[in-house]
Amino acid sequence: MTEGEHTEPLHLLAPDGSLSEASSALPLPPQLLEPDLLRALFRDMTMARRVDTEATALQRTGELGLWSSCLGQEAAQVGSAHAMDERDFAFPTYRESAAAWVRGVDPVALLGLYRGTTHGGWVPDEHRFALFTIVLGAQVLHAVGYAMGQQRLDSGGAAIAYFGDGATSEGDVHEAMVFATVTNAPVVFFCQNNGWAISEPVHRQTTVPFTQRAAGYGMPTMRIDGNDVLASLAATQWALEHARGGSGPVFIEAVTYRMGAHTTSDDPTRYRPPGELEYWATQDPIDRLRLLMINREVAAEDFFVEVQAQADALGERIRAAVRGAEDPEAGLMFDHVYASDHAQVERDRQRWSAPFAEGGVMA
Amino acid sequence: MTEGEHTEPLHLLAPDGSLSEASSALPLPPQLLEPDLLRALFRDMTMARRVDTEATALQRTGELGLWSSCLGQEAAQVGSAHAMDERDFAFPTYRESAAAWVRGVDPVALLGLYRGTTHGGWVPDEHRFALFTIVLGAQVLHAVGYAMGQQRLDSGGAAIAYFGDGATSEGDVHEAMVFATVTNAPVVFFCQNNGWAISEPVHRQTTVPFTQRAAGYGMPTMRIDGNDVLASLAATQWALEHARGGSGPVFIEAVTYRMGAHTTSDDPTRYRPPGELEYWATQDPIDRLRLLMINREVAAEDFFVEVQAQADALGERIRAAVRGAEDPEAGLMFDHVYASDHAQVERDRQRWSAPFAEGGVMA
Amino acid sequence: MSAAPMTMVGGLNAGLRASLDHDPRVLLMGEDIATLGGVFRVTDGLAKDFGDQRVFDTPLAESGILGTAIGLAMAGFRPVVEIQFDGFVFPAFDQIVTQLAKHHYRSAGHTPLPIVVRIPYGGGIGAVEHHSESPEAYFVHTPGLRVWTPSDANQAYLGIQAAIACPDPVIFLEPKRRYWDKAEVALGTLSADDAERMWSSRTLRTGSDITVVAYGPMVRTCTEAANALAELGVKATVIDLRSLSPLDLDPIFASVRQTGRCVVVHEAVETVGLGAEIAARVVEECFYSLEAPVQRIAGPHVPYPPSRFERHYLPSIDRVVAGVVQVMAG
Amino acid sequence: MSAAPMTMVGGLNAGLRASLDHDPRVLLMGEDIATLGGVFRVTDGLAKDFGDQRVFDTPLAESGILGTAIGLAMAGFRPVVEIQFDGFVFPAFDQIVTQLAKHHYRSAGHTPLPIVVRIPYGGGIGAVEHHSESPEAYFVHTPGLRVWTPSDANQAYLGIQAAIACPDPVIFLEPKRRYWDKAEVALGTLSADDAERMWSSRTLRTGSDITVVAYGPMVRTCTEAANALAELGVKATVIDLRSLSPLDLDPIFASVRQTGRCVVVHEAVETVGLGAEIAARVVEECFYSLEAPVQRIAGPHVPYPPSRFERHYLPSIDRVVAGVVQVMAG
Ligand SMILES: Cc1ncc(C[n+]2csc(CCOP(=O)(O)OP(=O)(O)O)c2C)c(N)n1
Ligand SMILES: Cc1ncc(C[n+]2csc(CCOP(=O)(O)OP(=O)(O)O)c2C)c(N)n1
Ligand SMILES: [Mg+2]
Ligand SMILES: [Mg+2]
Repeated sequence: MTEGEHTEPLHLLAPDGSLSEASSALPLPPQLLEPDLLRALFRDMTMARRVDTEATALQRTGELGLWSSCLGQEAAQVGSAHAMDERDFAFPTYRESAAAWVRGVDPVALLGLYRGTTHGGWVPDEHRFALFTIVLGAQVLHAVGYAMGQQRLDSGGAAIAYFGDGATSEGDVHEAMVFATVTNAPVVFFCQNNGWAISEPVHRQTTVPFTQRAAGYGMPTMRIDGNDVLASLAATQWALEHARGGSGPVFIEAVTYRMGAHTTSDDPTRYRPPGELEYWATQDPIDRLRLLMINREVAAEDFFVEVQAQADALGERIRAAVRGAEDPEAGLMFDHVYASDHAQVERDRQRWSAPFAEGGVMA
Repeated sequence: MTEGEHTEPLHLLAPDGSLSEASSALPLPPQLLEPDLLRALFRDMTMARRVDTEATALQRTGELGLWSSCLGQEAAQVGSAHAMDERDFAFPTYRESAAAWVRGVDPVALLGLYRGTTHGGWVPDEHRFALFTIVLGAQVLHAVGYAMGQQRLDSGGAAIAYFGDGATSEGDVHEAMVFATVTNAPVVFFCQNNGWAISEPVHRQTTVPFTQRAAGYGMPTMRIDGNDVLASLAATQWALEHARGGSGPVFIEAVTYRMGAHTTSDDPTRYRPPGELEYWATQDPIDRLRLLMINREVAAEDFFVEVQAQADALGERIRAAVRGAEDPEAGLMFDHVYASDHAQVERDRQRWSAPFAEGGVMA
Repeated sequence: MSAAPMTMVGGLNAGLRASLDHDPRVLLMGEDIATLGGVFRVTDGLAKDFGDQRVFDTPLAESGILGTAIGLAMAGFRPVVEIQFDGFVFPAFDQIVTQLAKHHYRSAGHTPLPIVVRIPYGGGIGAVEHHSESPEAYFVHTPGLRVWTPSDANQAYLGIQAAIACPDPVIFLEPKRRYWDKAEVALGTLSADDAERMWSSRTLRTGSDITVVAYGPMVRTCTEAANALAELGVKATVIDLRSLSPLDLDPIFASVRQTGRCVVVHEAVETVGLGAEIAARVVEECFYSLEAPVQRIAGPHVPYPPSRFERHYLPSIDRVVAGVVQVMAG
Repeated sequence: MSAAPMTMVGGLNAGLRASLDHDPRVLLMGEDIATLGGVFRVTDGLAKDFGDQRVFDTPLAESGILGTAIGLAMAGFRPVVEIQFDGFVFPAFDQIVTQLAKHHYRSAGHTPLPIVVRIPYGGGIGAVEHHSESPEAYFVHTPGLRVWTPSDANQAYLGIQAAIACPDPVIFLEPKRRYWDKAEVALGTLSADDAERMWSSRTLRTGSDITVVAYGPMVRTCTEAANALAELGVKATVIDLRSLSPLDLDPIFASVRQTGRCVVVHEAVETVGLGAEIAARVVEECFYSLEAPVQRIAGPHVPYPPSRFERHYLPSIDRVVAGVVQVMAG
């Protein structure tokens, strides 16, 4: 795989389900076509999409305060997360619900964040998947620091930092690339360029591909079709191996599209140009994998029916769990501000007890 | 002039005083060899160096709290500042005393900053030269904003931002390049890579030339010999014209060397490798211009004697003015916090008057 | 001068429009403010009407927004910057504290920076993390900044124009949970005197028993609490600070000298919050008139919690009433 | 346990060395801390002795320093970060306020971030702009952070070890004008109990007339002022807070209940400074014992001025004495 920019994103799996010619820029390791793997990728993308649909519906009925959909970005996330091994650690934004699914985070736990019962929801170390981070770019530095830690522990593990096209403008992403290249840290920068940062199109953040900018720091880059789960997996596998092997950071730009609104609070009709959504609908990541699997006879109708049933069951479970969730007790608000006792917190815990335990009318 | 990186910095004037072959990457406009201009460049570099020597001496005798010397960087600063026309505006760090000299800032006013009588010292608009900025990188954004303003005013003017190699790591410098490229702002990024950021060598900030990083944003770059005043002038002229003409930002890396300590508080013997200073002494910017002028018979001994006398007179004037300077009146401390009256400031002005006007024993 | 019922969002929009109309140096910049009209639609329609040179979307970089705004101000413009949410002002904190706040001082008055930083702030709308912060204390503690916050649509309409007219940098905090509240807005030109008056506090009702000091989102809470207190026979004076820097405290001192009692209410964390300053000043000035210690009703020493906790976290009408009742007993 | 006279720089160096020796997870990182040993030489010799994987220079990017320290802490390390000067902490403010301070809370206790942020702070050394700031109020107002500051070499030696041992993030403020003051340092291992005790305030002298509260650089100023006051017949209690978050105020309340008078002294700007919090709390707790309003002796509402003004700006011994005398008359 080579350094530098490519105007056309690299791909392995075309929208019509055909495989592209092998290329030196992005080879297709034969294991990627193992039936079990293809089935797993299909199942994960389908389940992730179902989580997404369900969460959107739950927000509409008032069960969630907000939802940030990953619709259309399943391949970028599922492919890259599948490339991780047990030594790696991922640092997501707020949109990586498909990656979270691959990392084994229970969607019900994840929805706690959007329901407003928690700012976290899972134990990062259990899933090797950090908490969602809303402040743009902040987690990219955490990934680099974590990677610097792996160098010191000699663990052979790497970090993967997820971030959007918009976030690349933040100073933190720059500082992360400076630290990573200068320390040769084992980290993969995984930028999902989904075309938009809320209402701002990509050209508000850059005039050239993000890979060109990243190459300027002196690291290898790859610009891939982010709706191609095989490209995402192959590129990330290559990048993680590069990083783990001591060859330093890699930057991947996955060119994809946010099929939904920015969040459920957003109204994309105010800014999305006509035809864009329709074009990207023809690029669907799940559809093309389904076609490949049918072409290669890796799966037949019964498989797809089974996955659909699993997705429905998951949807059912999420709906029931979220709807039934009770509000946390008021007193929990005072827990874990510090790891050790802090007089001001304890004083406030006392002051807040009794008369205000039930909360008040807020006006 | 072309985009991209050059491992060997471009130069026009070699250390032995010879002119290099014209090249397409950095042509030598014939006007640059006009005797008057060469004499002016020589005079300015010599005067700037004298300001520097004098300030260092004044710091040693306790008249200044600190001094950050530009010794060795005169060509980078004098050449680039000479490229400015009356529509342009410069945004310096704390080390641009040679550029300040070219912009007509009185060295005595400038030394007020280091003596501790002012945080400013001159009227930026009068010199089209912003106040010194100590917080690394902050002024680079101001330059870009100023340039965005020129677009709106249609003034045809450009901004030039000075910053060091160390400062390039700060998020602000990145955000400045993002804003500049995306808005196509008329701004020249002038990075003086003087080898060090206090005790940190350049490879703590980057593994590749800074021009490679800047090219990643999609703007033309030039990597020049920063000890070559003609290269500095030619490159900056080209860049300013490019910017003024509406073609967007340019990045110049002037490869130079900080011959002195970081500041008078610093002890470079703790980190400077043996031989480095000696090597760079052979690259002196003033010496090589003197040789060129002698070779081309642009100046003879009497000119150099005259400039020396002017420098001595300047030194004398600075010494007398700084030594004789009285401390500002205590009450001035409350002036200009706001442009309009602010009750808390006025209250404090009253409270501070009378008993504490003389200041107290600080312990 | 006509009056119209408007939401605070509408009042801000009208105020920004008036300033854009009135002064060609005024620019609006921020994330999603142009095409989208801002995530709260405060700038809706302004890019269309004033063009993309005066109302424009920036890259997603808050330090860049503030830093380039400073450069634009140096070039003679009056940028009005939007920070999308309270929790996202911190990447710009360095430019605000070390550059914006200090430049007039450093330049000995030669280079004022008339920049307004609009920030939707505070909780109560069920938002996710970083969308409910009350960062005012950081700014009020910083000399060189002015800080202002409206409590209703009319105040917002007038205040934003006063802030833009001001030669100093102004942190303009918009209480997002009041964005959709309606009030009569007195449309029309803001005179220099009117603008000057916006920097003073405002007494909303006068009562002889206790002085309640509030600002921004808590003004409505305190007014409603005062109604409830009246039914309990407690007569409260309610003062809306409006300007948080400078603080206009004389009317508060005058009131406390009569009531002998004072509570200060804000959403922000109590520890080293604005309430501490006001309490300290009231004690300094009214010590011999005070019949009970000044009390603060504010946020606990806890990061803004997940939204299902916010009714416990935020000062509610009940908590203000209870706090006042307690002080009355003191 | 041996005692040795040391400067505060020496005490900090010895404390850092002890922590590096004692816990292999401790790392030191920052600008110029390795080869140079820091611009104040606090880390002198440590890179040589502990190697460049444990003591290392970073790129010049403060947000990057804090952000990568957070990642290192997530990987199990205990980073001790140096910010070169007080005025350069603001580019890191976002990582400190939105990430460092909140992560333990967000992760429901699963991911503590035991990071120490060392910052030389305060004025009095004739430095240029941005090198004399007192930013403590910003941090104390932020739940999730602890804040600690030593007043002498021995406190520094003990305090830095306690801060490193603490599972919470600690902003460790080093009063740079006391860096070269000498004191006896009680070398030796810090037990868990010793470490715990460092989070309490410390009564330095007891006098029945007035309670003087100080911290960091002002402790010496107040002790010397107390000497001068003794000659005037005023007996002052002097309390060194040490921990600014949490505040250990009970000893102050106990003292004020006896003296009836209190002044709080700090260099930072008075407006919404730490003195406001302490004054407010003292009034809340000691209202009926107070014989005069609590007074603050602090910085005026002015950016830290050029150094030739600093003897006017900073609370001097004279200003503390005069302030106390005034309160005694009240
Ligand atoms: C520092 C910061 N500024 C602003 C925001 C508000 N905000 C949330 S998401 C978003 C757009 C991000 O776009 P991008 O990085 O492309 O990610 P995407 O949402 O497209 O996945 C903005 C502006 C934020 N979360 N953090
Ligand atoms: C934000 C910030 N961090 C740290 C410093 C302290 N500091 C002052 S100069 C300097 C080195 C700067 O190096 P470089 O940018 O190469 O400029 P040079 O001094 O070599 O001209 C440092 C770290 C600062 N001024 N601002
Ligand atoms: Mg995006
Ligand atoms: Mg340098």
